[in-house]
Amino acid sequence: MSDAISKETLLDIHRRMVRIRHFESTAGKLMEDGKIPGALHLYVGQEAVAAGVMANLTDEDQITSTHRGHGHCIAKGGAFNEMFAELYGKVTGYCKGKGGSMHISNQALGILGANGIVGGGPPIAMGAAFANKFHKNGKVAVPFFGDGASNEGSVHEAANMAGLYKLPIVFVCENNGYGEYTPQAKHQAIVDVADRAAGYGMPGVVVDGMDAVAVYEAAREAINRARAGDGPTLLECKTYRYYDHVGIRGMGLNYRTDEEVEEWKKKDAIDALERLLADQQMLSADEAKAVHDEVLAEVATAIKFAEDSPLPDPSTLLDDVYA
Amino acid sequence: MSDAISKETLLDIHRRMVRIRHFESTAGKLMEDGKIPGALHLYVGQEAVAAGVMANLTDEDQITSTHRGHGHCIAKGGAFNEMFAELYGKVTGYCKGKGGSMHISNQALGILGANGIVGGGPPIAMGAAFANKFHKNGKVAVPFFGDGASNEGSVHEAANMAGLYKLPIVFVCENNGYGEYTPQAKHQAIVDVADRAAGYGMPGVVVDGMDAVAVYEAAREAINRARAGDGPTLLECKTYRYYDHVGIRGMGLNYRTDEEVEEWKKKDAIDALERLLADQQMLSADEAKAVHDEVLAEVATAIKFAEDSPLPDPSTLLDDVYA
Amino acid sequence: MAEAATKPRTLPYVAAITDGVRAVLNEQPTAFVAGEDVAEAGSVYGYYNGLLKEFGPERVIDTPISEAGIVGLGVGAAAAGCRPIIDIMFMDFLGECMDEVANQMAKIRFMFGGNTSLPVTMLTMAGAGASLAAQHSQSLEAWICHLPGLKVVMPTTPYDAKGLIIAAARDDNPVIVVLNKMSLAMQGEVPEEDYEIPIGKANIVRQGSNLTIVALGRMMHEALKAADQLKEFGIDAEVIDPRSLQPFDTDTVTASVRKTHRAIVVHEAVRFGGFGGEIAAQIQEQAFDYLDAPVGRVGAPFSPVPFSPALEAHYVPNAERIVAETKRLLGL
Amino acid sequence: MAEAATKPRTLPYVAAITDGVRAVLNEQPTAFVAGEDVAEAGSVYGYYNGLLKEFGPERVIDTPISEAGIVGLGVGAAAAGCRPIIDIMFMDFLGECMDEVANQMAKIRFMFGGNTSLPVTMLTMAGAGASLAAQHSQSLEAWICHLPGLKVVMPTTPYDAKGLIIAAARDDNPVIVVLNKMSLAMQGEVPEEDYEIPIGKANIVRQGSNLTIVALGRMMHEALKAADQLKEFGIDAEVIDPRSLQPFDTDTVTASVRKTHRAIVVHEAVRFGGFGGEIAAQIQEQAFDYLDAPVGRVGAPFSPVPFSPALEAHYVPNAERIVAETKRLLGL
Ligand SMILES: Cc1ncc(C[n+]2csc(CCOP(=O)(O)OP(=O)(O)O)c2C)c(N)n1
Ligand SMILES: Cc1ncc(C[n+]2csc(CCOP(=O)(O)OP(=O)(O)O)c2C)c(N)n1
Ligand SMILES: [Mg+2]
Ligand SMILES: [Mg+2]
Repeated sequence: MSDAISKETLLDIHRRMVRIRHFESTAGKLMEDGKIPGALHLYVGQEAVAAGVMANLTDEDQITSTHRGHGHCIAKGGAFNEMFAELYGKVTGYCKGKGGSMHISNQALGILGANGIVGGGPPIAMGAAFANKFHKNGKVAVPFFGDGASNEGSVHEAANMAGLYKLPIVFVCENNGYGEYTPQAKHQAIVDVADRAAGYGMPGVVVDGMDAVAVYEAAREAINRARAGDGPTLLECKTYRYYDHVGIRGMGLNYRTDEEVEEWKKKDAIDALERLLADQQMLSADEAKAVHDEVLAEVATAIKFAEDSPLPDPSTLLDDVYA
Repeated sequence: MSDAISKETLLDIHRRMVRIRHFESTAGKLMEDGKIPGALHLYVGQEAVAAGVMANLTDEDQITSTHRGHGHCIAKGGAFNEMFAELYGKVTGYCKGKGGSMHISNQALGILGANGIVGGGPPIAMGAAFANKFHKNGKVAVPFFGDGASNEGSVHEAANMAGLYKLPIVFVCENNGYGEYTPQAKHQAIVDVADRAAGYGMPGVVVDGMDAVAVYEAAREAINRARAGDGPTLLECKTYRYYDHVGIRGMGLNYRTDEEVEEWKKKDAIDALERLLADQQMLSADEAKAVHDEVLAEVATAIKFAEDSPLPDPSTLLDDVYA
Repeated sequence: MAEAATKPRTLPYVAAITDGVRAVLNEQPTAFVAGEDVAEAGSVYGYYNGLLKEFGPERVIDTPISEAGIVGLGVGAAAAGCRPIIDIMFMDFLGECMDEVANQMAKIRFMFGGNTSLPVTMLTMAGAGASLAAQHSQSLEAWICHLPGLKVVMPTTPYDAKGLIIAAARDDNPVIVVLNKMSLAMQGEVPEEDYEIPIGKANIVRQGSNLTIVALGRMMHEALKAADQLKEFGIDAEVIDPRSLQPFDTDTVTASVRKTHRAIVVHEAVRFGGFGGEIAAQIQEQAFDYLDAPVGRVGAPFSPVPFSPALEAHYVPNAERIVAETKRLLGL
Repeated sequence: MAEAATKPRTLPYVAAITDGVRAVLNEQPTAFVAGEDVAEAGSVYGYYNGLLKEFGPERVIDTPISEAGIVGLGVGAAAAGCRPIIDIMFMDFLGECMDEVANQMAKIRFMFGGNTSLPVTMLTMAGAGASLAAQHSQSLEAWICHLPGLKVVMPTTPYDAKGLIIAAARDDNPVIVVLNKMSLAMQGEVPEEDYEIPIGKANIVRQGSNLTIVALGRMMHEALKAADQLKEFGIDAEVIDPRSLQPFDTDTVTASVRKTHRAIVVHEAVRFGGFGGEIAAQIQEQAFDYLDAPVGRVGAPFSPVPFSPALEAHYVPNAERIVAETKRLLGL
């Protein structure tokens, strides 16, 4: 925690987190109630990462997201109406219903795609960073990826090229301890994904991903470094997802204990930030509640918007295949 | 250099190196004279790596090789007749002429393929090591790959899985400073590929690849470790190829200086080993010459064998597509 | 070799897969299963459920998310004396491992002059219809049928799933078994004992006299429905399930068309450039003089698989589309 | 847009490629070339020779050996406002980057509801005949023509190479330009100024009256030779070079077959499952009533590309094979 961070920034980070939390828990219920089709990978628990990183980015900076992409989209400024509409497969959604949860994104917000392919984003973000350097436009690209994704060859290739070309990019690994139902210890022989940074000639930084302020500060440093032309960083955020891999209850497998989940919830990033904000007299309990209420109202409005929106017409199927 | 290495072993390593040197320089001339079709990637300069590593392996241990695969094949016990015949595309070749230089290999010698795909071998060697562990047969698998190949995603995935499963495998990176015409500094931001080992939970070792004894010793340690069930090692051998990427003179590009080539030749591994053997009274100049002469005679015989051998009959094309 | 029929039980397709894999693990001491979340989770679709417990962690192995690594594991282990079953969770992820599949697994035996054999079986899940969008719904069999050295099978029923998996695992060549996610709940008879569906032999699932429908994978069931609907137009359709795409049973298909004089080929994959082109081209070549109408093809439109159910329902071929295309072709 | 014809010069195919890329780099300030050994070495086949010097290291970029990374570089840079030309040295290496090609590059625009366009051009080298064996000789266009969202072109002459590269780079969609290594030395007229060969338009390279030969890539030249040989059998062949496989100019091909009543499709790729199946299927569908014989197909046999020249000569299709197949089909 640093007093160099303004109240405004802290409240901004807080709001991003609260927006993610309520969007996601509602979306999860709607999926499990059969109202939203397909599979949703929810971000609840990991909010501090998206919020802490994104608070350092402008709309012009690019990110690539993952299958667990709602949180990134929200933190990057995504509007609930278009997001819920997309999850519902409606024509008013960000992708006109063609993409759905796993592809939710909005180019205007600098989101170069959520990606159903694990490891799909980093090479694309690397390419965007290459373009930024080419254009000398000062923009930074941030690929988010999981601990599981770190074992994909595509991530390796992207990281090596980023290190080689000293690109303005920050690789954010959200290590939530699992790839689907497989714990980290069963998918790699290391504890810190950040240990791989040295192999690409970039710094590797580990940060507590349940601490929004810590994430914000570490990301700020890495992003400033990238923007200044000093090259990439691999920023690993240790975090946890509260829900199952897909949906809330998901498949109900016994791959982790309830105790483990509860332990992590004690470190809840929103609670922690609210305690901090209260301590610093920046946000009273009432004010915090008002934020939650506002967001919940926004969720309700957006669901109505989505439900009232029309489905895409089959005749439009081929419209967006080619420019 | 260690006095723990027997004379027999040292002479064995020496002979392997000499066999590679003469095979390759002759093959290169035959290619440039248009007698051998296709493209040959020659191993001259790097002999200490193949010889030093392979002197620790049995016929039962497996290797995977690369596009620059003749040296590995010879050091693993490959016979000149079948090898030259393969390069000539003759039916008497190891692969009946179907594979050629880039695929030269012999299952009976534990060679699971030379590979025209850069980075193609390590996942296969990892699979073989997995089978060895499955069978508890004490065999070790050794994938050879270049500095350039280390940037392929496939190598990353194979290394991660080997570290995870603690497989009996030794990744041997032959860092000859170039991937084709691109110097290492222009393909990765690191100097030692071995720095990547930490990211896979395995030791990374750098050794002078122009010193056959050093390679032998480092490989012995890594192979013993693997055989004992203590998991993989990444062994990086700093070496150099004297000829061009393809053939001897190759494309005649100016990607490296004549001085650089000459500097490396001063460290020639065969010369160095012969000096050592002479110093230790293990091999006199006359005896060394006899080895070279024997090998040269073997080369001449093999070329005649290859030239006299029949071409494969077109009717046999489909024979080996399916078992 | 014989297709067994005693001790019938009814099982869903998902359990028939398990049963086939179990039979292989029992029969072949060097067989193992490796893939993402195949062990503890029993796969995301549950088709390996219970096998970890039955066979232990040395034979049912969770891997990292590394598709090229997984195929390499299978190829290398097969070259070194095992008979691996590897799992690529969604067929779409062939993209991550096409080198291992196309340049290594398919070609190794040939490149090395026949001195290696590679008894690898790959299971992978194809198909649209579950609102999983563009990267988790594809049918990419056209990529792999074009690769000499591979065999490719597509089980359409629980019975075939078990029998083709056993046949694939007994084969000394790499065989890719393309499963369909929308068929997982389908019930069917599955004998308890082991049996093989011979690879390379098509199945005439419905006899008919004046139209041959060759339908791949799940489309076989849609073809049967279409055949029922077509009766009212005087069409008595024969429905053929090739079961095996590589090798492809040209003879059975050709014989049928020589009898019926009309043919239509159906698959879930994108129509343009799909495997249906190969089949249609073969039919017109082998049975040209017998054809009373052009060979029709039904497949997905030329777009990625859309997410929205409203679009996806329109995207995936079905009985209605088969009927409509038949009517168009035959001028009914 | 017009195909220019002034200021003719004779250039080899290899230099026509350079000329096309040079034109793009001159015309498009955000275009760059990236790939393995494209800069200092000018590519292993020399077709970027001189461009590093002309355009500098910011626009002609050597990459690591990382095919997925290279395609990702192109896709991401295109999404972020550049017009990249990326090079995949051999078409066989599509295996290393099929996810980036198939699941990202081809689908991004669609998945994101049309809010992105991806002006990426990929150049890659196909073709057998150089004793480069199974992993450096393939023609894999069937994989990429089956992918909605991509365009695919195959220049067969120096003139087309320049014009199609310019058209590809001006297109706002991803376009894959499939080059042929055995054509590099072929001479042909190449105007100095810039011109486009329209993507999606086939080229009737030889008029004929009673057989249509549709020949892909280098096979177009073999088809011309075959056409000469066929004259003595009373066959006056029309030869069509589709130039663009996706979109495919069905109309030109169909119109030709309606005139000639016979067709044969030729490609270097393995015949089984090749793109020829799509073309043959389309022809029989569109021109069924006009056909006097089945549509024939010539392609490589069902094996990986062999190394030995003795086998490879037998493997790669040529004029003799086209003639033989035509005679067989037409009963001559
Ligand atoms: C290439 C690829 N392989 C496998 C999958 C299936 N899959 C979806 S999410 C997932 C786990 C990803 O783990 P991680 O990267 O840690 O992200 P997390 O889900 O924990 O956020 C897997 C294996 C996929 N979508 N893409
Ligand atoms: C997947 C793949 N990409 C590119 C190539 C082309 N190529 C052949 S050798 C080579 C350089 C390999 O460099 P390195 O791994 O250092 O091995 P070296 O040639 O130095 O022995 C390249 C790029 C290839 N054969 N396979
Ligand atoms: Mg995770
Ligand atoms: Mg090298």
